Amino acid sequence: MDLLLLLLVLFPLVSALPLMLPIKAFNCRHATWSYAVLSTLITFVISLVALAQFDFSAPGMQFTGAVRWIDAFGLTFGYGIDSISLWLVLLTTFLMPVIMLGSLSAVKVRVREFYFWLIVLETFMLGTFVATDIIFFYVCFELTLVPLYILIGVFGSDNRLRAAKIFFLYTFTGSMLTFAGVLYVAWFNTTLPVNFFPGAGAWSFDIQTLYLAAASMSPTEQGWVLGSLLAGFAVKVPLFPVHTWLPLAHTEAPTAGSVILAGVLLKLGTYGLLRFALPMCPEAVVTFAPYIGVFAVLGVLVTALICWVQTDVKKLIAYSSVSHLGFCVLGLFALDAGDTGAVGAVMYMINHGLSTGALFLCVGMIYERFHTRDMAKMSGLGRVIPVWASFTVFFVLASVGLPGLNGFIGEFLTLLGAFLSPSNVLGFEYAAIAGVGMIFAAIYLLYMVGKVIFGPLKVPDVHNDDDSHDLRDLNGREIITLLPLAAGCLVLGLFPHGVLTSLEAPVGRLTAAAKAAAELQTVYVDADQTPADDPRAAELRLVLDDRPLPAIENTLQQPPLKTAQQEAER
Amino acid sequence: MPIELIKLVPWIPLLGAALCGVCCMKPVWRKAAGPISVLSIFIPFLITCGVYSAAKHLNDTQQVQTVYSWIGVGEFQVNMAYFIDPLTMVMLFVVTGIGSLIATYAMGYMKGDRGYARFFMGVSLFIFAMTTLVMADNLVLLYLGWEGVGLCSYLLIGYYYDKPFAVAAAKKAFIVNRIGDLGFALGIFLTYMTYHTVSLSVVTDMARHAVEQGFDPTTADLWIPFLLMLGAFGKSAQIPLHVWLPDAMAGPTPVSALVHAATMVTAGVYMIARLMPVFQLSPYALPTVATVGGVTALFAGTIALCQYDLKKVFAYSTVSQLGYMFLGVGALSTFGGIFHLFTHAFFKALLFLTAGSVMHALAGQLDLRAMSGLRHKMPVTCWLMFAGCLALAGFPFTAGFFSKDTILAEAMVRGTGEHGSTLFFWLAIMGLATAFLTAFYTFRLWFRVFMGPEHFEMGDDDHGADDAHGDDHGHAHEPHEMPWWPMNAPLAVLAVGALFAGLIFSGWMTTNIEESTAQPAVALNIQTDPQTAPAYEIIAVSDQADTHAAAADSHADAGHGDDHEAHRAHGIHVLLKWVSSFIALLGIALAGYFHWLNRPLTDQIAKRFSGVVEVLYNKYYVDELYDLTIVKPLRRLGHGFYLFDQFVINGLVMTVGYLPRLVGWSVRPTQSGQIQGYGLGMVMGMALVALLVFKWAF
Amino acid sequence: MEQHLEYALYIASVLGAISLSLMMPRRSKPLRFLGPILGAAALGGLWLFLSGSDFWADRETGLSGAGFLYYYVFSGISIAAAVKVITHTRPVYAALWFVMVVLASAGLFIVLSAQFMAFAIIIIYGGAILVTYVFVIMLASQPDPDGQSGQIYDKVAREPTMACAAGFLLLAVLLSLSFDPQIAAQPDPDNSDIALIGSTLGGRPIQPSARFEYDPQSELMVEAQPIPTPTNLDPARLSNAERIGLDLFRSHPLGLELAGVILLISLVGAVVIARTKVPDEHPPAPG
Amino acid sequence: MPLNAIDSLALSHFLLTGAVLFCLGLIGFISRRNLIIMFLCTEMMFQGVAVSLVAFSRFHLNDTGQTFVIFVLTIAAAEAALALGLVVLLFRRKKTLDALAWSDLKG
Repeated sequence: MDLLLLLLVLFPLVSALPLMLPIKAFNCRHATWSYAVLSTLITFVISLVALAQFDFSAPGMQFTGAVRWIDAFGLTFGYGIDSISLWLVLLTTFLMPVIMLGSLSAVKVRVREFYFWLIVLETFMLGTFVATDIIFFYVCFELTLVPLYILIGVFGSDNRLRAAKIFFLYTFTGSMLTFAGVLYVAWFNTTLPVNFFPGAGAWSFDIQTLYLAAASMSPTEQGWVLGSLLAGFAVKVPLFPVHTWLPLAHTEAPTAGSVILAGVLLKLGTYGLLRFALPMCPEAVVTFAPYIGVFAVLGVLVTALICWVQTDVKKLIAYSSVSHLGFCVLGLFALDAGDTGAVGAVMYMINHGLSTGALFLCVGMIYERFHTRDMAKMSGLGRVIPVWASFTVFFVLASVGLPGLNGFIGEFLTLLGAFLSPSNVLGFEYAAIAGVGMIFAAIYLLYMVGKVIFGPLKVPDVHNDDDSHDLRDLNGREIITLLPLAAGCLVLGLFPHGVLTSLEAPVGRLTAAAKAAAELQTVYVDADQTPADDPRAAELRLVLDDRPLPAIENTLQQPPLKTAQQEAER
Repeated sequence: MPIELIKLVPWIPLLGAALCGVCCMKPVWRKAAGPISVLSIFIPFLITCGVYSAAKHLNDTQQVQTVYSWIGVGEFQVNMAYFIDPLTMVMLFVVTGIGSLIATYAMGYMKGDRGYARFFMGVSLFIFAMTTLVMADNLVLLYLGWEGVGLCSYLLIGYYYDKPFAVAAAKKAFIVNRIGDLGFALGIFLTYMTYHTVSLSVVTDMARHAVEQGFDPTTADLWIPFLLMLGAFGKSAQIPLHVWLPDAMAGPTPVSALVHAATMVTAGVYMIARLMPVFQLSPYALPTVATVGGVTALFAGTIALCQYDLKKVFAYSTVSQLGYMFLGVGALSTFGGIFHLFTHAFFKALLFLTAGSVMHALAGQLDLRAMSGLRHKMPVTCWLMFAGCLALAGFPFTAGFFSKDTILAEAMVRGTGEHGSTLFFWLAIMGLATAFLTAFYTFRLWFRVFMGPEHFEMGDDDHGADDAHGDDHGHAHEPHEMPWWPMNAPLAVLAVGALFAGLIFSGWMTTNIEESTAQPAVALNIQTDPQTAPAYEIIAVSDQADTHAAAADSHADAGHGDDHEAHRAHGIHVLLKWVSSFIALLGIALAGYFHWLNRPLTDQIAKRFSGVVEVLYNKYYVDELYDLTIVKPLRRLGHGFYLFDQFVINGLVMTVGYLPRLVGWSVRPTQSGQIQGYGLGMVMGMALVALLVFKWAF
Repeated sequence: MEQHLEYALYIASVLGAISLSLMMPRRSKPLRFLGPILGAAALGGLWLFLSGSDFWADRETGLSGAGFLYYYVFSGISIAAAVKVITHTRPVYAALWFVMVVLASAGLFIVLSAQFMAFAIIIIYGGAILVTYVFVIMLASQPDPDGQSGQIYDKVAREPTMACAAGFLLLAVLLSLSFDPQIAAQPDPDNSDIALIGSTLGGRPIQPSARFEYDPQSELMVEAQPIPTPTNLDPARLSNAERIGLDLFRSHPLGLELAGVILLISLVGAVVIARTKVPDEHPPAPG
Repeated sequence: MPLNAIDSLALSHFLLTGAVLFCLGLIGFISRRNLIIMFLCTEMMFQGVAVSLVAFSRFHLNDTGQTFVIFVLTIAAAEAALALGLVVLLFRRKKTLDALAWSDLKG
């Protein structure tokens, strides 16, 4: 049992506690802030240690361990990371200090609570990414709602209570259904014969076990499970028709909340889809991918056009998140042979976290100065605050998907994946239509840049900390806040090869079953009725039914126990 | 010089851009940005010169210089790798050579401007993107350059960012380019799907092989060129995506010269030339390219006739000349297209820069009607521009004459003879008409500006520079000649190029293009039946050596190995030389008559045909058409979607959210708040439970 | 079980419900006089039915005939008094009627040979608790609003009909359960407290007797016996109070302790509540 | 006379009395508006329970039932002390004993 991840996850929680103790020093805003920055920085260092010790060549989860919880129901806090989790963990730990840095001047009242909840939120986000036990994942997934609910509801802008409530109820309702699906799979596992595979026939929420259990589900059951998973994850992503909570929550949330929401929390949805939906219900994924793809494409286009008519900068960026994550979902469900789409989607998660998070920070800095985000009230700010303008333009370009910056990699790969996707899954038409979203992205983001940064100078009333009314460009702290993000955008744009390569194997393991199902479906409409004499089909069936995952790879010496008995059951 | 040095070519400008960015930070450092930028462009030029000789004798493995692995997922591997062949070298010469000259000029032109360092950062970044574009070994890297130049174009057009029209123009340029880029990206996807690689060298080799083996184009083969073509049309401002280029003149003039005349806009031509075999795979692709090119040439030429804005005239002229280049590559004459690209870079850069000088001298005045007879005030500029005009008009033995002639002749060769295609014949005729128009509008401009009675009105600003304009503040009162260094000296070099590049480099270009991998893979035979759509009958080139042995001016026909054909082609070339010389002279003469000697008559004619003039002046109302059919509906759609989102989708969600509240509301009266009410409920519940458990369960 | 008995129970419950709802304090009280009649008829009818049915004609009930007579008397008094408690419009009278309930219950206890309990409830309920109630009633008494006797909230009950219906529904269910021989509890010899005490005597088993029967005369011999200790205990020779004490301390020591704690807490709580300053929601009118 | 157990029928009679007392107390608690009477009614419910418990005690011939009555008495005493204290408190607050005056939890 490796304690590194445990340390990583628990450190923020433990370090947040002193903030709630009656310590006099924390009554000073700067002291609290410094403590929060330090705490998140240490977490970041711990995650860097994990990166340094991570063995990219080894398959499967690393640094695994488990804390027993309720044995009777097989509940454990199992943890471990593969490279997908690793990069997302790094994204989280990287964003947190940046967010802390950016929050000094944004929050002036109830400072302790603010940083307390932010740091607690980090624990839950990390917990979500390192969980190898689906209940652990789910618990953390739900618990992320609580700190954010408080962050929005207490520290948000005018309409915060309504936004917080809608945010909570919306996502919570969806994830309840997800929980039902998860429970169903776990229950299904208990109905399997005990000697079917290790872990069968008993209560267990271990992801690997549930993968194997789900392999025995009929396509109909898979469809229902997929539906329930989608109910939670699609809301979180958010996929097109269930996105309406996001603009509201983003607009009302404090800057830090927006950044975390866009940077990490939305990725929980796509991460969940990748980690659970694809391997657990491959045949259903293949069946429903075209419809999901339609919604993703619709989301890309419709929300992009909606962005264009916004007057609130933050709302514009919030809607752009919906649009962007449409690409991500498109990539996830591309199921192309080379995993271009899915790898691109993971890359997209990371990139979107960086660039959109940075854009929210930029907007927050403007809001701090003017206490307005109305585009009609400001114009030509490039002249008076050029440093801010440069950063904003940079991040806008990253967001637009300019090659050489990070946004491009994800966008290109997801679209390529969709283009190469088998015709029964997505196909090139999805890529072609979603590609129009690239144009729209340029339209609305440059529209924003043109309105806010360029054009004749128009400055709203300035509100400074010290009641002076002269407009100041970014100070050193704010520059230090944005610089790491800019560097991240540039580095990931120019040197993504390492990340991409490391993602290939784990993503491949997660999509293998769905890809096999897709290929089988192209030949045999009913994947279960494959003739025995087709070697390729047999090979694919093996992949589909055995889910070549680490647990299996390790136990491949034992012949698979799939038997006629099981076939009869199906 | 070791060939590996070529890897440095894009990165030095990038470094320069970064340094310029640093220079932005303090006003004191700003002055350093110009020299840094010029150096960062000039050093790659030197490297290019050094590597040039070595580049001719590369073997296959050396042709691709890999820096590092960029993107890699499974089979999809994209390297930061450069592909070196003579075509690339030619492009590099143009980009870095012309680039350094223009940057040098800009040092003077932008002097004292507030955004001096920002400007040069953009220029250096542009050179990075452009060199990456021309050196890219694969389509994705090319796409990086492609979008990169688009970005720099955006930033540089929007250089005067407090002017709304500049911002709008910049946005328009980027977005229109993006439309093309989408096509390009889809083309890349389809290419990868078809060839399982995006490496240019491999793709062209495979395509050439397919062509040579007698091809049977698949659907993908038919589509790839059309998708890529869309990108080329966007970048090179061809119909229907030409609308951004004239607006792009809102940027500083050196930008117009560098980005929107000499280099970036020719990227489309370069790309088609580079991927010529891929385009040949689709029998409809190249005729489409040629048609669009020819039509654009004529179309833009007519618009240029009636523009009064100095830079707009040159902008439409650029669109028109780019049309020529497309016609050239469309007629399978990569040589013609690239040669024209090469010469065009010289004279169009020269023309823009001299126009910039005029503008600089007149404090931002660009209206032709507000200036006249400036030859005494600005003699050097006058004659430098004259050289450029001659070249653009295709005056015999100037640079433009040779290249334009090659293109028209090639088109005519396609269009005549026993396999002649009527399409190409008419395209050639259109080209000739455009040549006449070109000569006319070019000299209309020159005569208007420099000849006739001296008269000028100063502009209301000095090209956007603010009060920091410093030492040459006085020029706002009287037009004056530009200083030799750093402004007129580079122009002189360009002028020499404009006049003599055709003569000097014709042979050099020929050999280079001959050796380039981008040459057409096959010779073509036009089907005799004029009724059917122009489709090529492909005859495989059996012997590569034949191509090398072929005569320079009819190289494309060499595949025939047919003396008669070669003879016919040679005849057409000679004939075309005469015809186009005559046309150019006629155009110049007419322009002289109407716009120098007898201006009132011109005005009368213009008044009589005011409707036509109006249409031409308003660029055939294409902008308005797009606005009406695309922009406004889209925006309305956006509003509609927003409302839909707010009310329908959100309304549905809220309805679902209100259901529990509704239930709660309906049972709310039961919660009277009186403990006795709850007691009553409890009693009934107890009785019911007792009944259920004890009575009915038994 | 006979269906007749069940129907009789139901009918009696319905009649009781009607009578009580007639008697409850209301604004207008039509047919109020019918209430006691109906109630008495219901109760009496039920008893008559029970005594008249052959269902228990020749059975040894364990209660003598006099015992049954006393039962009817005390039961009737307690029920009637209970009805008065809940229907009387003057709180003081209600409290006094409750004393009557307690006394009648004590009579029932004596019938059941629980002498200690009988006196205990008279002392505790009739004495201590009821006196407290009367105190509070006096403390919280208000001047009559308009010269009439009693407050409006004493004179008008809240939803009496519904309350009667619900209460008698529960009563019907309870009665039908308690008269159902299939469900009714059966005596369990092994559950007698000899076994219970024996099991809690710390490993010193006492010879259990299947039924302890003791002769009241034998109690006279107690003086010749040594003082009972756990070792020589014979429950059959102990008085009711002694046995309860023994049972309390032997079988329910934890419960006893907890009861003590609860009393202490309520003591503290009562003090705290009494000391709480209450903001007056109806400040006296100025001047 | 030896003390013998009563049979189930006699038990039922006592249970009837207990149930009637209990239900009457319940009805009183539910329908009377005077807080003091409401608590008085709860005492009456206790009384009903006590009758039942003692009857069971005789039925089973053990003393646990009676012991429980002692506990019931204890609770009743504690409840009376607290409840009456609260009643006085509430009375001091609103100058009325009407239970309907206290409906702050109204939904």
